[in-house]
Amino acid sequence: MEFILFLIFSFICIAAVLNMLFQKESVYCALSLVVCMASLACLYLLLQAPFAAAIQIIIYAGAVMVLFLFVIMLLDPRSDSGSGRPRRMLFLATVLGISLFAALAVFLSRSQSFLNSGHPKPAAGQIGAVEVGLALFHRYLIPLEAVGILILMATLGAVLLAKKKI
Amino acid sequence: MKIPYLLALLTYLPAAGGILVLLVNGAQEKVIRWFAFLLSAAVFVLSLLLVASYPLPAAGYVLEETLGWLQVPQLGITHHMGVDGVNLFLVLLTTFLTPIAILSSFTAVHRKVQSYYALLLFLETGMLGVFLALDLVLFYLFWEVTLVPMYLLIGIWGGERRIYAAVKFILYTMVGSLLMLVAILYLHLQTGTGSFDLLRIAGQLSSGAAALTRTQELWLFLAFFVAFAIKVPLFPFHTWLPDAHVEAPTAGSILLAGVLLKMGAYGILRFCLPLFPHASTAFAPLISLLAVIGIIYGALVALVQTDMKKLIAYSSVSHLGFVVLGIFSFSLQGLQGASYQMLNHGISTGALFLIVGILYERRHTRRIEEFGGIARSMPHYAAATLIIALSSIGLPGLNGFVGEFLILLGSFAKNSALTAVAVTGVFFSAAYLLWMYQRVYFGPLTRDENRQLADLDRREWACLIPLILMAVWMGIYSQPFLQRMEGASRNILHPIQSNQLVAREASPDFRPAASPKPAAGESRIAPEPRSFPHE
Amino acid sequence: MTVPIIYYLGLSALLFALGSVGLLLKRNLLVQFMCVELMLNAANLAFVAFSQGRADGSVIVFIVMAVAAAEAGVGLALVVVLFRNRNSLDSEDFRLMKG
Amino acid sequence: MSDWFWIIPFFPLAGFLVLGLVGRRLPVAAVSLTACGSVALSFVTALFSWQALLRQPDEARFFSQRLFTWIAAGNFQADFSFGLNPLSMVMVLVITGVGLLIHIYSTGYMHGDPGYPRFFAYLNLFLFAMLTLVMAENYLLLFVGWEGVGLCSYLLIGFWFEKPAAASAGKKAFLVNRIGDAAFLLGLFLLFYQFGTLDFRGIEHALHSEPLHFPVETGQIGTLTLTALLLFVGAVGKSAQIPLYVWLPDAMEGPTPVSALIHAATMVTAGIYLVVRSSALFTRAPLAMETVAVVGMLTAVFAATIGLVQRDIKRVLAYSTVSQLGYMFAAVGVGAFVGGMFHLVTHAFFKALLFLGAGSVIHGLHGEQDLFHMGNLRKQMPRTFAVMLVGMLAIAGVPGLSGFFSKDEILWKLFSSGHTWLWIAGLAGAAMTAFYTARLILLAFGSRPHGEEAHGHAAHESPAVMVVPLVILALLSIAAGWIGLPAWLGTNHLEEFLSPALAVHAEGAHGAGSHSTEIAAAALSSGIALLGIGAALLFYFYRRLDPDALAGRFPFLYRLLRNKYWVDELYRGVFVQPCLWISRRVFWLYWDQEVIDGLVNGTGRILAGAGNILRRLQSGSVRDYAAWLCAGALTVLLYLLIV
Repeated sequence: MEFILFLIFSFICIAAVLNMLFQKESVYCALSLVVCMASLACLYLLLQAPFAAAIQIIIYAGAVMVLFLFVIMLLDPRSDSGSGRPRRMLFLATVLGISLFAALAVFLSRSQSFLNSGHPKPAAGQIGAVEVGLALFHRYLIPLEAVGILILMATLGAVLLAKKKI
Repeated sequence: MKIPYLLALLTYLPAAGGILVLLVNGAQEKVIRWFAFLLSAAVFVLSLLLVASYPLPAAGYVLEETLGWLQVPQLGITHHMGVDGVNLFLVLLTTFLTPIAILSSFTAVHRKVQSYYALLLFLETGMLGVFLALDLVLFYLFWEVTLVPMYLLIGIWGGERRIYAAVKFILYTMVGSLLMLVAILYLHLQTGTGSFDLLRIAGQLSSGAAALTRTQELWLFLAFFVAFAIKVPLFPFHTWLPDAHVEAPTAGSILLAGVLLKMGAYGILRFCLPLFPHASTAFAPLISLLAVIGIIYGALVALVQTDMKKLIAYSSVSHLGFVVLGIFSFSLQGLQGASYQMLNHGISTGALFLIVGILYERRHTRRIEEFGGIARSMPHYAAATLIIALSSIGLPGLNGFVGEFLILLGSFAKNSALTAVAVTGVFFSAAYLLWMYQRVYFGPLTRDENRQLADLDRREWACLIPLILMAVWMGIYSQPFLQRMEGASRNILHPIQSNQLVAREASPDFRPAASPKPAAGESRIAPEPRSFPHE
Repeated sequence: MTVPIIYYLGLSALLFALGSVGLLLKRNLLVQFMCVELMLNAANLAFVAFSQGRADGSVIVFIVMAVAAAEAGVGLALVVVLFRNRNSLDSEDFRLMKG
Repeated sequence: MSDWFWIIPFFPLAGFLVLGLVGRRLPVAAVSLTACGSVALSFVTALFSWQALLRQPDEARFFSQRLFTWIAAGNFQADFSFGLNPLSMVMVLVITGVGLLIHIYSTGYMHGDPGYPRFFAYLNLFLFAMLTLVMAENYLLLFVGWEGVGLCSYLLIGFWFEKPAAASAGKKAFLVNRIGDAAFLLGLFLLFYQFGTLDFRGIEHALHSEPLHFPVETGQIGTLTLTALLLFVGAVGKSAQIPLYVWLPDAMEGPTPVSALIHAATMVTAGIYLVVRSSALFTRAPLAMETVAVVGMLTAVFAATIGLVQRDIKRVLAYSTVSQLGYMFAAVGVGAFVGGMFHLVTHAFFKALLFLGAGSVIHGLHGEQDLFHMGNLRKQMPRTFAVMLVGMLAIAGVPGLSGFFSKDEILWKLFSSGHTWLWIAGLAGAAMTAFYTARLILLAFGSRPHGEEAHGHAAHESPAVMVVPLVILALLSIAAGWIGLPAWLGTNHLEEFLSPALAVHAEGAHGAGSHSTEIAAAALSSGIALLGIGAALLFYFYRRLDPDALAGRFPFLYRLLRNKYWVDELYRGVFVQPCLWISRRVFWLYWDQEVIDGLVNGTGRILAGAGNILRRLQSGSVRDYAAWLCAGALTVLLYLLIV
């Protein structure tokens, strides 16, 4: 059962991505990316990580993609006027893509052995907000603070960039 | 009276002067000029003190100085300086030529006078340092220090193609010196003495405590030798010299020809021969061949030059070919002749450049066909040039001959065929100089610009007189120089002869076999002919 | 039975590869941005896949998302500036850095 | 007086220094006084030391004075030391004597020349160098004098340096001498490595005391012969023998007194002095002696043929000098050292006389040197004519005058030592000498044929200061013969004086044949001389035979002689031009510019090129960079996988 769900969602996700790649209109790209992110959220649920799924939907799909759509609407760029990708780039991109995929797959599979060794499997359980909150403020305190500062910087930067007439 | 740290004082005084010149405000050119001149004259007097305190029958290093406070103990670099027969007169040559160079550029240089004289003084420090340093790293340091001022002198105050010439000069020498640096480091590690001191390393090598394998010695010798060969310039590495000389300002080319070229030959004498005797003898035939090619080639190419300075530059290639031939003949006469010829070349070529500079100041051209019949408008100048040209040709009675004769005598025992070819160099040197002299000074006064050229003024005489006097003195009475050099030359030859590398200086093949000592003639014959050479 | 982790990793690799291909193919700056976001998500997926029973995965996801948000913010501001400057979003037009 | 002999060279040196430094400011009279005075002083000292030398016992007949050590390095030692032995005494007397006369003559000849002090400064310097050469105690000091005279001849030939011909003639003289000097140097090295010293007496002593170590190298080129040959090449360069004679005829560009002093009496004889001084060495190398004789006689005949057709009065005398020198070398080559020296002395007198006479003719005609533009000077310049006539008769070998005795002695020695071919050539040479000298006198002084206008009428006799030396020289040319009378006439004083200085067994070549054959040979040679003069009379005085017609019949031969066998052009074409071409095209432009500089600049260009290729990577398109980014990531991954 779980496996079928996994197949469905991963299929949706891949379809969305492919659509994004071949879509001319950037708005549709953005939308297809939202669909992809939603399917990923479901996959997180499958992996018993409801908190991750939640933030995925809220932050990614909700905030970031909306921002994208907002910018797309603001700038209203004409459709991707790609005058046909140069033959060379297309070929290069596909070759790179395939070899990247193969390398990653082999690489990740090789890490399989790492998984089985050591690390006793902890008790299966949902990783909800409680576990994540505990982990955040115990073991990952410093990264948290760092991320906080990072976001502050980002917003300041964004404000400055957009305001000043360059 | 013994001045403490005389050598260090001698080396760094010009640099201090240079800094002082930089501090003075640039406007008062007159003050700067005279200060620079008087300072370099003072340094010359100081170096005379050095000679005075030099005991005659000196064998090893006479005056050694180690500045205790200026060293890097961890790396074993000490500020160790020393004087012996070989570098004593080179130091004197430097301090003798620099004031003349400075005096000669009083009217020649008008742009950025302040930095010009500061650079000349720094150059003098670099040169003195190279000749006095006994620590390998210190030697290398000063070796690089001389490059920078020379580069700037050529680059800023030079002729039209000065940038190309300056860059070529730097690249050529830099490539060589990098090789040398590698060799110095390898040597330091290999001998494991934990110090860069030449004497200790030489001691280790000769005492066999840290023997180098034959291939190591070969490569180390090559690294050192290439660096010095470029500087000398030996035949294949010489093309930087004509460009550098033609584009350098007068004072620059006087010092470049007079002193910088000697650093290469001095390096061979000081480092290559004592440290790597086996490799030196192995390479001697090849190097002697290159030297002789250099002699003939330099002279022939000088024959067809149209620019006077280029002609003199190629003549330097030819003269220094003699010096290298003398060094690698491994005979006492050859070595003595080589170090004597270094001094001669410094004086005669320095004077030749001075003369071309004087003419350049008046006519702003160095092309030979621009001149003709100068002897009519400038008789004194023509006479002075003739004397110097003759000393450069090697007319007996002037300094050039003594050096060349000893070199050829020394190398004749080792390789008579090669020496026979080298002797033709003597003819060619007369050919190109006299042909130049004839085209410039003799012949009818065709161009009217040459008609009312002013003859030598007092300042120019002041530059030329000391050089002419030295040329005549060293030609007639060479004893004071040769005696002081003898000890050091024997030292240098000792490692080569001691391990039977040179066949025990057996009688060369000309002498019939059984040769009892020639019987002592009656008293009236000139001093009894010496017993046959068998050091 | 739980889905073996290798499938998730495979998916994540695929997404990552597709994201990079998109980055290369797309001329529109914004779309290139999205592809980068997609690659980040692929990474997140791998993280979560690896840390099934533990909280670390989600924490990392959380942090990555924060970074992605910051990056998107600044990136888009830049895109706006670029657009205002050249009123075109085609990455080919921005060749000032040509050597 | 014997211990002050070494002052002789320093008088002219002092003269040179005075004239060189302050000469310009001295009045003309003071200049000529110092110049002639210094030479006179050294001549007087020379006479005194000659007397002192005569009083010395035979075996110790030499003085030696060491001044200081010149060069000493390791076992090589060369001192600045002067010495006098009979041989150098003769040379010193000739040099200072003839030198003094020429100095006096040139005060008149050079009168009014702007470079007057400079001329005498150079002349004094020349005498100093020549005296150093002759009085040196070792070969190295001789070499100093050797090159010193070369320098002075360069300065004096190119004295009127405005004339391009004079300047290049001076350069040519110096360079050709320099070729000889290069060989001389090699000879010195060989000498040093054989004997361990360069002192004359040291070497002679080694040769005498160890005959077994220095065997007479008959037939094979041993090191002794090689040394002798090298020294001879040096002598050939200096004394203008084949093939290095080309500079002497051009040296006539210089003032006439210079030609008289340097290119007739003193400098050119240095080569013979060298060979005679190292006679001990040469006698041990018969092969070398042979070459000396053959080269000498070859030059004698060769130069004589060219002399026959020359138009310039000084060129005729120049070729005659080359020819007479050839005779001296021939004599020395067959072992007649005394004969050679005797001819050297007499030649110095009559050749100086002829040159100075020609000088006074030129002076009278205000610089005219072409024989065919002269004529009937007999009436305008009677004294010069008389004196020149004496000189002509002497050189032709008319019996009674000095030329006859010295040349006859040489011819006799050639004949008696069995070199019959050389003897015959010698006779032919003598005939030609008589002919061209007589031709010179007849053309210059004889009357012009059928009114051919010669501006002889404007000539005026030279002043007394020029004529007096001429007269003295004439007397010497006549009297000099008596010092070396042949055996059948009287004692040969020169021989007695010189014999201790020469190699002991030099006299071995006395040759067979009784007095009668000697007299017959003498008669034959004087007959030949008269024949030559007669032929010249026929051509130019009685005009029975027309020289131009003769030239017409052998056009090629005439042109061959006229152009001096095209030797100058040959040298220029074979040596000078290719050497210049090679050094310009091959060495300088190709090797230096292309090859080495090419290499250096080439590396520079290669680096710049590589830089360019890398530059294209920065294509500016963002996606390219992304692509490189991915590629980089990919390679890292692959590396991790593989390793």
